[in-house]
Amino acid sequence: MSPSPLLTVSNVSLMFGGVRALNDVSLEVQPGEITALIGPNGAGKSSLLNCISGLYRPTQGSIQFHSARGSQEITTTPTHQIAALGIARTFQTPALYPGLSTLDNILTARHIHMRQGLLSGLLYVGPARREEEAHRARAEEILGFLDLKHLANTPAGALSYGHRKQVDLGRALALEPELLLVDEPMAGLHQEERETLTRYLLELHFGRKVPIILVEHDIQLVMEIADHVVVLDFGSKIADGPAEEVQRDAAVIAAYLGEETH
Amino acid sequence: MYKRYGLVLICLLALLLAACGGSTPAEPTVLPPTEGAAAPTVTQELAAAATETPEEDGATVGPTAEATSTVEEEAETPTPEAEAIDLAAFSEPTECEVDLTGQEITMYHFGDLSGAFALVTQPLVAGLEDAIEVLNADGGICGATLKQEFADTAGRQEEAQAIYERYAALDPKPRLLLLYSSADMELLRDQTAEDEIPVLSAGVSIKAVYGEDGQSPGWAYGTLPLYVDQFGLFCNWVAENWEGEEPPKVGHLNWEGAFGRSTDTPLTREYCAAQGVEVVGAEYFLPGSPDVTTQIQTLQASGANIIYTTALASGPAQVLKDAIAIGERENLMIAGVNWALDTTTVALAQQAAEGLIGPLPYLWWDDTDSPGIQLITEQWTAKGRAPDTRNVGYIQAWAAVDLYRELLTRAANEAGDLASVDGPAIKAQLDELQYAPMGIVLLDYTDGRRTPHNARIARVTFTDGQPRLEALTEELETPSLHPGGADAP
Amino acid sequence: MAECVVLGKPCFLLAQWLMTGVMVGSIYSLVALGLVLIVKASGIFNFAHGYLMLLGSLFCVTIFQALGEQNLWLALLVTALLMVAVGFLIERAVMRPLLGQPLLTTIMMTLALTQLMQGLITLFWGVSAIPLNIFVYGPGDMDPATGAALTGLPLKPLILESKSWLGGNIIIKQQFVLSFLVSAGLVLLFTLFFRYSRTGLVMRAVAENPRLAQAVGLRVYFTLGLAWAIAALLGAAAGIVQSGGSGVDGNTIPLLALRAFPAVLLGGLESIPGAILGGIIIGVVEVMVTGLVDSTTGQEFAPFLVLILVLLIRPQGLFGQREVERI
Amino acid sequence: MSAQRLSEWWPLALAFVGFVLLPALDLLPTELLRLLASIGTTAISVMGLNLLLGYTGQVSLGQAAFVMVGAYTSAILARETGLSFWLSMPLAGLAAGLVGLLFGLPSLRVRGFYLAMATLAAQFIIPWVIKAPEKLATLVGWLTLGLVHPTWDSTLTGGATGLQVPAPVLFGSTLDSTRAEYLTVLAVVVVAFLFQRNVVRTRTGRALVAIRDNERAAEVLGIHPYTYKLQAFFLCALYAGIAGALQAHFRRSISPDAFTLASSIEQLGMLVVGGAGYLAGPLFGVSLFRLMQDIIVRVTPTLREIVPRLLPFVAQTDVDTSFRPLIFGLTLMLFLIYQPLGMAHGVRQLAARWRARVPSR
Repeated sequence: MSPSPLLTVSNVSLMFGGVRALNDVSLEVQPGEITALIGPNGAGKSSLLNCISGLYRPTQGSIQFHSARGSQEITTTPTHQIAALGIARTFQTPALYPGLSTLDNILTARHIHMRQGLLSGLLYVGPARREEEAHRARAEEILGFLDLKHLANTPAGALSYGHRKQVDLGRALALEPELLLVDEPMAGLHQEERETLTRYLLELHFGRKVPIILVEHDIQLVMEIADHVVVLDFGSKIADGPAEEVQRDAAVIAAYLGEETH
Repeated sequence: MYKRYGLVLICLLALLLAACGGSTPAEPTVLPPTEGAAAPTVTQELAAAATETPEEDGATVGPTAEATSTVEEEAETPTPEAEAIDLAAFSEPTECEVDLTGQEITMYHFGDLSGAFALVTQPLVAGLEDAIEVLNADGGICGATLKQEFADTAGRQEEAQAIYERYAALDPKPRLLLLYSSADMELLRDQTAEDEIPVLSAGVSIKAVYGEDGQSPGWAYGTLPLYVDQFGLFCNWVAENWEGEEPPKVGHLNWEGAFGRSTDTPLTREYCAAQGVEVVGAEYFLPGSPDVTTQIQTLQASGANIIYTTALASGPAQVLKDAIAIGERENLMIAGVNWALDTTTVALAQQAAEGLIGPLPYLWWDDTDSPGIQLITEQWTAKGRAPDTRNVGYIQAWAAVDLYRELLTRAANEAGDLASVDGPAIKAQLDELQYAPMGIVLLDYTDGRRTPHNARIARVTFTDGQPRLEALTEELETPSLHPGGADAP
Repeated sequence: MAECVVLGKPCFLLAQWLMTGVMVGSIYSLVALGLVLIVKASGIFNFAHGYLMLLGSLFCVTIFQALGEQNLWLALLVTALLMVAVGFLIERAVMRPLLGQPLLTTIMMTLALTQLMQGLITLFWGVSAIPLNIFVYGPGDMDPATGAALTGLPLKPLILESKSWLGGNIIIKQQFVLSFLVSAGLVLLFTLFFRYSRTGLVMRAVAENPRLAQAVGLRVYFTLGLAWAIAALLGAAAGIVQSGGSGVDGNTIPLLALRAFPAVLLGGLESIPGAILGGIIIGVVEVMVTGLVDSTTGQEFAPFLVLILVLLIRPQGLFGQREVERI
Repeated sequence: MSAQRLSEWWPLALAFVGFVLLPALDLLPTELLRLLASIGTTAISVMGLNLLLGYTGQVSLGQAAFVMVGAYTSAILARETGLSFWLSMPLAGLAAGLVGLLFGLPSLRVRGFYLAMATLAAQFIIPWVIKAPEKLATLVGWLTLGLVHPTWDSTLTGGATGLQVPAPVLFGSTLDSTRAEYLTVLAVVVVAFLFQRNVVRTRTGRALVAIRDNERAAEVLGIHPYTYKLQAFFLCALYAGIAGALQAHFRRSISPDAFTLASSIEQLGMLVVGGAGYLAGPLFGVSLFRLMQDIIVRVTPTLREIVPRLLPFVAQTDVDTSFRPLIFGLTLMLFLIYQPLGMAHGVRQLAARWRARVPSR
């Protein structure tokens, strides 16, 4: 293992009322790798993702993020600050802003990179205008990467589900993240859409070296693209290692793969 | 599909309400008319209205014309009993020297017809309608037909402003405007002065009539004694007639708002103290507050044995009922501003209103000697008006119409025609007015005072279960207690 | 005898204000109960509650007078039936088309309902104030006009003898005793209803997720209609208790409903005991501040200050459950 | 140019026409100018509400109270310091904005109608303070344990009776004509509209919409919801304050009874009917309701004749009194059921349908 992980999750537990959603989970994410989180429904995959992105506060344990700007404890950091540190995420059901155009949806994610405030926004002259235009160009670039330029002015509410998933990804990219959390990107997509999205993920991984935590049900996809797989079951980690290794793990087969194949 | 039914059901709701509520507006359980006039049922009222309506448009024949002529006679030759009220001396109408036949005069007025003042103002509108009908049947103003135009502000200042602007923009501008509430008058006083439209205001806070400094009358004329003057008169009366063992001490218990806050000023406190009547405190309550017992007890704790309330309708009713409900009625004299002494209070408080006391600056329905009141009662009965219109508003309306006639007649006589009678011309007449419209209230603006300055002290009593306002005094001169007023300490 | 004085006020007055506060609070509680019930059963915060109160008291007074002011119980029964009908109508006509719409839309709809009801009430009853003779001047008073005994409760205070130890007696308005008893009875009734009756359980399920409830075969529309009917009934109850004191005045009753809103939030929005306790606390705060500081501060400021404090410190209210938001 | 752009630009075009027609203003009836000025003043306040409700998704029941803060601030500045209206107006906006910020504080922890309740509190507390500032002074004294003893009293605010306010002065001439009022209001409306548009289409605006549509997702993008909600409250109240200042100086009299909850609710209704979340929404909504009111007033004499004949139980004086809330309520209901996105949305749909037709020709 590499000596300097990007993200360290140590002994995280999460309680909802009396229900234990996560139980003493620890894992490490290495820079430049795709880490996959798998497990049956209700195993706690999304809960863990939510803990990392700050939407849930772990009941116990800690999460550390070691970015280029230094290490930081982010266990109790507010969500928006975690985003500002460079952790972006997508949602299982894309949470786009239906009233805004595709381009504006992407631009929304440029928020942390922009400086203009209320007053300069009101006046919209000089630097404010230049900044706005620069970021608009950047957003268009991302749309170009996702081949969505033709939809730039379409309201997000009018997009197809597949396109919405892409825009959601694009929006996460617009943050220029140091770590990207992708929550079940393939859920609800056709084969063709899956292939497109997989292509973008791989392109991100190989082209831009963006480290990714991927929560996914599609075992085949996970085994194909993940460098490192973590298996959760009933909130506990039952396996952790390179894809091939995990695939052979007896406990995983019993708890998860066995269940999947019957 | 449910959307399709939405409208239908709203209509059904309306019909249900109609079925339940429509047929019985306020039965006349509280205040049947005095002199054996049978309480009109709703159906009679409608039947009457239905038969009368076509005749209205026609000639000046019919019962209304008769009724008017009687009164004209009586007004011109006062009966011996009427001499007891010196108001009658000022109620001689001016003769016409011009013929305005064929012309039309519009009486503009607006105010809160659906908010907190509605109970007083709605009967006012009804009264204006009846009075104008009678006036027109009797030949109008030197032949010109009078009509009214009014609007409802729902007690909202934005509305009052908008309506005023609409009226002020008319060509020709209204010659005279009638407003009901202090708040509206306060809002519009500068604007009316600028537009040169004189205003008769039934709301008589100091600021409404005399402006912010209390000394700038502008174009506003009150139709009642200032609320502070009324209270001053009350203090005078208490000073002379107090029989309690402890010295008289007044606690104010008023509605929150411009109206409620208009009575208690440093000047009235000082004036009353000089008469030997101490004001020991002022408490306020919001319309809709379920309880005023705490305020009553607080005032009592500071020594008050008199509660003076500047509120109307449910306000005084609640004060009266709460005083009884805590068993303190016998220990307190409860008094109020003229509006508190109104029918609506008695209707709501019923027997609990017994003994409510206060200044009464106009004749009342019970002053059956007065020809003016006789006419009004007669017309009220003939028109089949609902019992809840038998209040101060209805009386004031008749007075206002008579005043309108008088002012326009005088101004037209002077000018020779109607066209040159404008706001300033009416103001000139108002400034030297000394007239008691219908013999009901003496409007005397000759000494520079912008409000009437006499009233009686009256009390609510029940005889044979019928409420009436019993006058305890003759007409008395009120002090003048606005800043700069003659009696201001 | 040494006068008992605390905070510069005689003890019996302080005790009196505390008692008055509880009793005034019981009226707020009654109003709050109607508001809470509709939140609990359909998730809607009903700004039109004040007009349900007004409508209820107008129905009651109109029928009471039509019956010659002789039979209050029959008038109350007929009023109750009419209010049930009104409740179902409101659900059917204006709330059902909004099922599944955002919260804001339903808030706006109840505000629109306020205007509509105000208009309709003015159209049919005018703006007159009407006495409702639940409380009459003295015990056994005769109506001097007819000679008939006046029906209704005598307007006589209950006096708690406390002169010997507090320096004065404590006096309670009968209207408040009535509202207190009505509130207490209704609270018991609805607590049992929600806990034990099947309809109560269905109501909770419907409020949670109407679409899901529909899918599993619950009678969603009927249940929501019933919730509105109950809210309308409670509105009428509060309206009648209040009008019994000061008469049916179309301008003041809807204002009273607004003043109960802090009570609802203080109680925790969905909690029946919360509504009651919230109402009483607001009542006590209002009356104590009225007594100790002054009446405007007590009525306009204090209840809303409590409201702001609740929102800042404990937004879920006294009895509300803090919701765990799951994504 | 898309239909969206068009529907957002037309008010500007209209404003342009309004100015160009300047020399022709004298030909227009004063009544019309006053109506337009009144629409404009209300629209400014509703634009603020639009930023809060339409773009940020937060409800306010206290807009009239914030208008009140603006009106009083400007009036007091003008009276006490003789400050020019052109300075006191923005200061009034600022003061109202800060007060709005204060009442927006609970938005940290509560949403939906909990927040509506906080603003309802504003609707009660603000008039209380204005009627009796000495009570606030006492309160401040208590809270600071006697360290600060402000000496405010009601002579400053005029207490329950309110204040007279001087008319604005521009280059030595007093702006007290309807024409001057119309032009001033028009100018402020145009600036307010441009600001609103700028805010909405830039960083802040996108953050507001992100919070409205999905607060969690907004946080994940690094947007701090609380900061932006507070900004929205500030802007909303700022607009209200500007509207208040205009109202105070052109009406020249203000009283604490004039800023009611009913007016707050009416503004909400106007916004929803006009189209919350659309730039043109406030102008549409305010115009519709003001015109409707105007029409009702104009037909009232006729209604007073007809209605009591059709519905015999209706008193003549109750006709317009009941019709106004009735029609307001019904209009709002119908919009909520059939067009919950408001007039602006309807216009946009029509425009889209129109454009869809064009190529087929």
